[in-house]
Amino acid sequence: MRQAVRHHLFWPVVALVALVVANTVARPSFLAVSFADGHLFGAPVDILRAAAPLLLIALGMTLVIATRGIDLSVGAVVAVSGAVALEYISTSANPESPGTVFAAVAIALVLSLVLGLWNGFLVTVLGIQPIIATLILMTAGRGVAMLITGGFITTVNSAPYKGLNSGYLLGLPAAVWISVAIFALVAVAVRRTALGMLLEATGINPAASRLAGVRSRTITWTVYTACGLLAGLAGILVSADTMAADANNAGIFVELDAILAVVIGGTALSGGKFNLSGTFVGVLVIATLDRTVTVLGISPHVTPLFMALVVVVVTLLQSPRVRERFAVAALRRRTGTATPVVVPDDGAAAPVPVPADAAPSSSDENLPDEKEVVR
Amino acid sequence: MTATTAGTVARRAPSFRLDRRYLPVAGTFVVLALMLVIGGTRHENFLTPTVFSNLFINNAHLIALAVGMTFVILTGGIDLSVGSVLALSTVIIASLLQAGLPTGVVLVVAVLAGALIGLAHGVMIQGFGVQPFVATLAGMFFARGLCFVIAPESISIGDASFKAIAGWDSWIGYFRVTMAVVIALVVAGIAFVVLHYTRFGRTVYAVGGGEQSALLMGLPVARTKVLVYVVSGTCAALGGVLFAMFSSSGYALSGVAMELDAIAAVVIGGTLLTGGTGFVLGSVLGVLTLGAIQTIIQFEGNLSSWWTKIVIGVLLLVFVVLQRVLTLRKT
Amino acid sequence: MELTGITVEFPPVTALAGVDFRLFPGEIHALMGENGAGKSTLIKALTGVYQTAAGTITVDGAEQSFTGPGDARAHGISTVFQEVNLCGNLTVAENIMLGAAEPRFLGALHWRRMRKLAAAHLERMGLDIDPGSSLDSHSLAVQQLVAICRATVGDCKVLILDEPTSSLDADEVASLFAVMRKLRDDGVAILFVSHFLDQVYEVSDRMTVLRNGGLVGEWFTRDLPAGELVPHMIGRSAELLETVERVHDAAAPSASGTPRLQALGLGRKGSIQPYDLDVYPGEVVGLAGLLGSGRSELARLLTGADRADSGTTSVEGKQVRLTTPRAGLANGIAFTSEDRKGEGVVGGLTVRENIVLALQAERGWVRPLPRKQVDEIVDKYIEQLGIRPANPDALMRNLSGGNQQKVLLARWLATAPRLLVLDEPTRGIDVGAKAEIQKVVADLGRDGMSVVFISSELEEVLRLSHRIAVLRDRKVVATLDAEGTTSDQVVALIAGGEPS
Amino acid sequence: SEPPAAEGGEAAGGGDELISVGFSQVGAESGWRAANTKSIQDTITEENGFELSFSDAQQKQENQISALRNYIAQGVDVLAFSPVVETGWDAVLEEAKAANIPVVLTDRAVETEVEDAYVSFIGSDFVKEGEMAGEWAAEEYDGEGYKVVELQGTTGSAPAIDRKEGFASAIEGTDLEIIDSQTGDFTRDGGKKVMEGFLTAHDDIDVVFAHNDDMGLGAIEAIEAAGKTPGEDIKIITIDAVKDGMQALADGKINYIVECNPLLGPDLAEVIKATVAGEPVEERIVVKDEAFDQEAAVAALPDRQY
Ligand SMILES: Nc1ncnc2c1ncn2[C@@H]1O[C@H](COP(=O)(O)OP(=O)(O)OP(=O)(O)O)[C@@H](O)[C@H]1O
Ligand SMILES: Nc1ncnc2c1ncn2[C@@H]1O[C@H](COP(=O)(O)OP(=O)(O)OP(=O)(O)O)[C@@H](O)[C@H]1O
Ligand SMILES: [Mg+2]
Ligand SMILES: [Mg+2]
Repeated sequence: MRQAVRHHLFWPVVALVALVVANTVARPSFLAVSFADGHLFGAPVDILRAAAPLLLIALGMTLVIATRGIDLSVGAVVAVSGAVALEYISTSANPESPGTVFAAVAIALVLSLVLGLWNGFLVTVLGIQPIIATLILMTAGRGVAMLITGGFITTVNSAPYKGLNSGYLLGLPAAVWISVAIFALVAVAVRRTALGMLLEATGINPAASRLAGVRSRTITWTVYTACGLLAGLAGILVSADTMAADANNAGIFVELDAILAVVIGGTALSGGKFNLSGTFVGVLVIATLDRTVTVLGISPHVTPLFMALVVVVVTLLQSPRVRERFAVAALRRRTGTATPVVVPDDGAAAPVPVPADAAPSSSDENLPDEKEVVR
Repeated sequence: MTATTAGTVARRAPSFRLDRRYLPVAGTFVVLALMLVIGGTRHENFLTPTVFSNLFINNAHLIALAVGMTFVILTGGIDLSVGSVLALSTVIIASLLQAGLPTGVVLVVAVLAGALIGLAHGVMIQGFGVQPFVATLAGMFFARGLCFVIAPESISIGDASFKAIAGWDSWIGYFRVTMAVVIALVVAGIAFVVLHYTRFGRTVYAVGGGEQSALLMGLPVARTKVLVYVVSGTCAALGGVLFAMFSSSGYALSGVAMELDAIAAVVIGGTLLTGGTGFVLGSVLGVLTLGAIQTIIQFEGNLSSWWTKIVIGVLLLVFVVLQRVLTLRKT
Repeated sequence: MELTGITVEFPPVTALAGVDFRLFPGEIHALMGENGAGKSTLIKALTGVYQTAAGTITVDGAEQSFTGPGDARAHGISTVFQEVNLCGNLTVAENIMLGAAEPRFLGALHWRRMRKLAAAHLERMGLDIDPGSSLDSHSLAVQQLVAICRATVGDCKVLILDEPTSSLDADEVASLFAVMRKLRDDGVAILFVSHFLDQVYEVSDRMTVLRNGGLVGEWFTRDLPAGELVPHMIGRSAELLETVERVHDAAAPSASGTPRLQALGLGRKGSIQPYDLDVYPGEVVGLAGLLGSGRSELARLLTGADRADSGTTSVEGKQVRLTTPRAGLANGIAFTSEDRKGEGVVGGLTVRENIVLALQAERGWVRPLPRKQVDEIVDKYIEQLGIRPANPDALMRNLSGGNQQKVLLARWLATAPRLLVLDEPTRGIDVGAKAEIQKVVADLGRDGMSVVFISSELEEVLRLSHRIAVLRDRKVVATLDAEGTTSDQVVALIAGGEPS
Repeated sequence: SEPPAAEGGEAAGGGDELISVGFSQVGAESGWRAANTKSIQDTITEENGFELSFSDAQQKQENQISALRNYIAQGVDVLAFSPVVETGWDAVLEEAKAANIPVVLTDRAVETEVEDAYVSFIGSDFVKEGEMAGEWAAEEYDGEGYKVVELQGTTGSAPAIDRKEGFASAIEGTDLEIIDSQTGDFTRDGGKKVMEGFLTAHDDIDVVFAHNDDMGLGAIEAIEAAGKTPGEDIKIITIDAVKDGMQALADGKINYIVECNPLLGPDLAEVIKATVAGEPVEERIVVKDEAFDQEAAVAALPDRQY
């Protein structure tokens, strides 16, 4: 039990379970998943699909945060990527052809990659603080997206493109497959290679890492690029969801959600050690929370209050202090109140003379008598 | 004059150089001045006292926000709630005035509410080790939610004494100052004194320089960290007062994303987000910079909505890069 | 002051187990023990940084439990902790005065008086630096002196110094001791930690020895010769120490043929004047000089940690451009910085990861070291260097200072460099480990690795090096053969005499 | 108080041929707004005798006030703006009045104590729009016991408040019942997510009332994903009548749309010209909002511009 409480996933999972329970109480069929014409239907599937883009973004964000950075521009990249892809499809001769869709996706991804490169350039080469460096793209990027769509919402009809999000494979929507597969891929790439460790080293102590020969700059740059690319992919999923590129609203405030997911997952914003499985759970918590608001029928006026409450409770439970208290309580229960005193076993040849006398009672004595110290 | 004197002067020269710590602020100042001059060459009515006064009048509330944010960022924290707290403050003021409470009481209540939210942040961050980003994000949701609960619709302020205070203005030469500007500048002045001439202020810097070190130096780290959030909350609420004066109304949706402006202003003003270095007057310059960018865009007058965003981004970029180049050169 | 039965736990580690300790007014009391024995922990427990699991602290007969260093200080207990714990972004004056007795005028800080007071305090320590300058702009040694200066300000009944001398050279140590003696004569109780036995014997009146978190005993310094002290500390006999004496009595490698590394006119404006330096295979070159004489700068240019703006470097006769540490590593040059905390330790990673970091960085991220190989390397160095706790999964930041240094050394040894540049590698290391490290350095030389060795301890430099480069005022003033050179000769050079 | 000296030459508007207009737009938050901006930028042109200074306030009142102040400083002939909020314009309107610059409002009204603060307000009546939607619903569905869910616009925004109010008042007394109401932030994505939630929470939804087309289009996606048929299993009523919405209406996925006309440019041009010429103008110009059912949509679709 104590082990479980100490595990970094414990509280995020508890939060997730609590939300699911609350939903199930309000709506007993919440967890029910039905199967019809090869599709799974039900709230859990909806939640997973809605979580897919956030999962990708939070994944990139985790890596960026590990280097002590932050990327505020992900929402703008989502908008740009969706805008480019849909604009390309809508102006192409044949929106329904897979070739067109492939080209659209490729263009969008390349563009997001470039945007990620740009962020990385500002942060690593020019040495601009990440929050400001990415704030630039956060502002300008949405302008670019609007420039592409002319300020209107671009809509298209293209079955293959729609399939990227809502196509079904083995009963689950494509978006879920794509995001989970990429998540797993990146997680493996980071954890099964040395990248994760070098990333953490860079985030914890850049100066020391540099001296140890770590290519901190390249790594940081790569991470921003990856974050841009992942956000771009998320943008494709988002635009394929509604088949509309809304330059103004696509991915708005998603950076906050992503950061929140990362933090709920137990990764510190101060960089260093990161925790991809935690991010995964964090994303599910946020997606479920979004759904909970509607299922519980919370009035829009108090929705923000509710969100605040949940965030406070989850983060308080996760806070080191509270965890410690839980752990100590568990320890007490196991061992009784007295903390064991370990007597060191010193196998030294020399006897161990511990002063036997009490300390001199008066403190104005300058030095203790020789007697008091047993040789 | 002999060669010796020349030699002495030459060797002395480096000591006239600006202290490294002031470089970012100086950089901001130079680039801001440049920007204004360039704006002035492009538009006739740009470099006028009116425009300059408006820069302050329109951004007084942001100055208050940025001042509070400076304290937080100097300790290495961040406060995302300021925009929402500003809105909450305007809503409290407008609704209480509507209910007929005296102006003095209302203002005190509004500012206290901000301070309390700040205190809650401080306790969460210091007492429970919650990360500032998250604690204040929760505070942001909370304050915004409270706004909607109190009054989802905008309420205009009709109270005579409040309007009298808000409407007070005076001319210093050709420059107009309003009450809000006076308050904002006084707040900035007080912040300057507090940061540089009190133990609390120096502890703020010390905590930013290294929390562990400050703790081992025996400085009251915990108290300071809680207090900076109280300061920020209070300043945000004061910003709300100024915004209520500026707009004579309270509205739940005001100040959306204003925290980003405040953070940007602080960072542009030369404060490092990692804490420990920066000046509150730099933050004021940062606010003026953002205001100047807005003004330039408004004077351009033919930018479509998207070009506006792009140009803001580009100007921000130019600014940050220039500042960076200026500071790199001299170090 | 008296401590009884102090126990400190960092589950699962018990850092201190029921330690008793007494400190009397007007004495200088040395706290001795190996790296990781629990000295710093005892100090932190006593000043309220760590919570004690058991035990009592009595000050002037009254039981106390401090909430933190600030509280302790208010009760007259000032402390200088092991790692320099000051705020680099503040001025020297602030670092000295803040929180203690900062002068005020109408409630506001009185900056001018603060500077003046700070300058007076600095002068007492024999320091001539501008109190208005920011602490960052000074070398580590100066920072350490400032930290000590801070501790002596104000009403202080107990002064605790955790390895204050680790980065000081002989002169500064002497003036520090003078200050300490004066304070003792004024009735201040001083607790002093150092791994330099001769310093301990020079200045302390009494000593307490810790081992493995437990108390070994308490003695009058004059009653316990070094030969007996060391076994108490390390639980082994002192034979080890002797093996290091003149380790390279084997013939010095011939200084002919192609130098492994040759620097010609290497320099950087504002940091060090152009210098020439050759290092031959198997050779240990020591750098001697005063604080701020530019030893660290020389080393940094040599390895690519800093970029030189003049001169050339050749490795094995081939000219190379060392612009980054990575380039240095690629040419088989490794560098450990003197700034352990800032440029060495990656605190949030484990010991294992810290050890393999450089090796892994060299291989690139795509090819992770096989787990088995990692474990082999890690086990080997934990064993060889005696890293405590011997747990590869321990977090680096929780290791004691000396053990962190050993881990860093392991990091570089693991890359099997051809030239190892060590800037103050023995700082803060206990006698046993120091001997171990010196032995490693000597062995490395014998195995053909070249070493550039910087230490503030002249004896050490003389003992280990084949050749010695002497620096003064950021200039290499002489290069000597160690054979037949006496420390007096070197001191004369350092101080500004002509080479004999 | 007063400035120490009168400011140089008063902007002598009459000298030029062109009428200089300073227009401050709310932002670019939706396709509707884009159409609105385009309409204004396409009519207030030099060919038509205007010189337009346009700025986008990015949904921030402070930006808008600052823009208006700068236009006053520039000495434009006429000020026009779509206010972000209803309140808080007294000071700047006062300043405009002091500078003798007439003000025209578009799209949204203001609440002010300044007398004769503006010459005219051109725009739709949001309450009326809500009412029209409600009336149609009442007429079609009264007596069926239908359950309605509402997709609100951004919490606290004027159109969201007014449309909600209008709709609620119109269905009062019928057996239509609003069983749930949540904000979808005027976006497709928001509409879809909230509708998914509604579908999880309620089995018996008959009608969706969305405060704009985009949320309605999002709801369609959600309904389809849940295996139901929008327009039949669940009826949809929206407001705005942008092209995509009209298309969906024509396709039978939406049942009824109340128009909210963004093409305010021509009206604005007229009002400005009249004001400058000193002719009287109407204080409130309500743009004609139509409403469409499926047939009307099919007819109107071919020449829908936005
Ligand atoms: N915060 C901590 N968490 C876990 N373990 C710790 C922590 N601080 C110290 N320790 C452990 O306690 C033991 C004692 O460390 P301490 O720093 O007191 O040693 P020391 O005697 O000062 O050694 P050195 O001479 O190297 O400075 C070490 O084994 C160390 O790993
Ligand atoms: N008198 C001085 N005033 C200001 N800074 C000094 C002074 N002397 C040295 N320094 C600082 O110390 C550094 C040079 O010392 P460096 O570290 O190279 O010396 P070192 O010989 O390695 O001594 P150590 O490592 O023992 O401190 C420079 O970075 C310089 O900023
Ligand atoms: Mg220690
Ligand atoms: Mg050095």
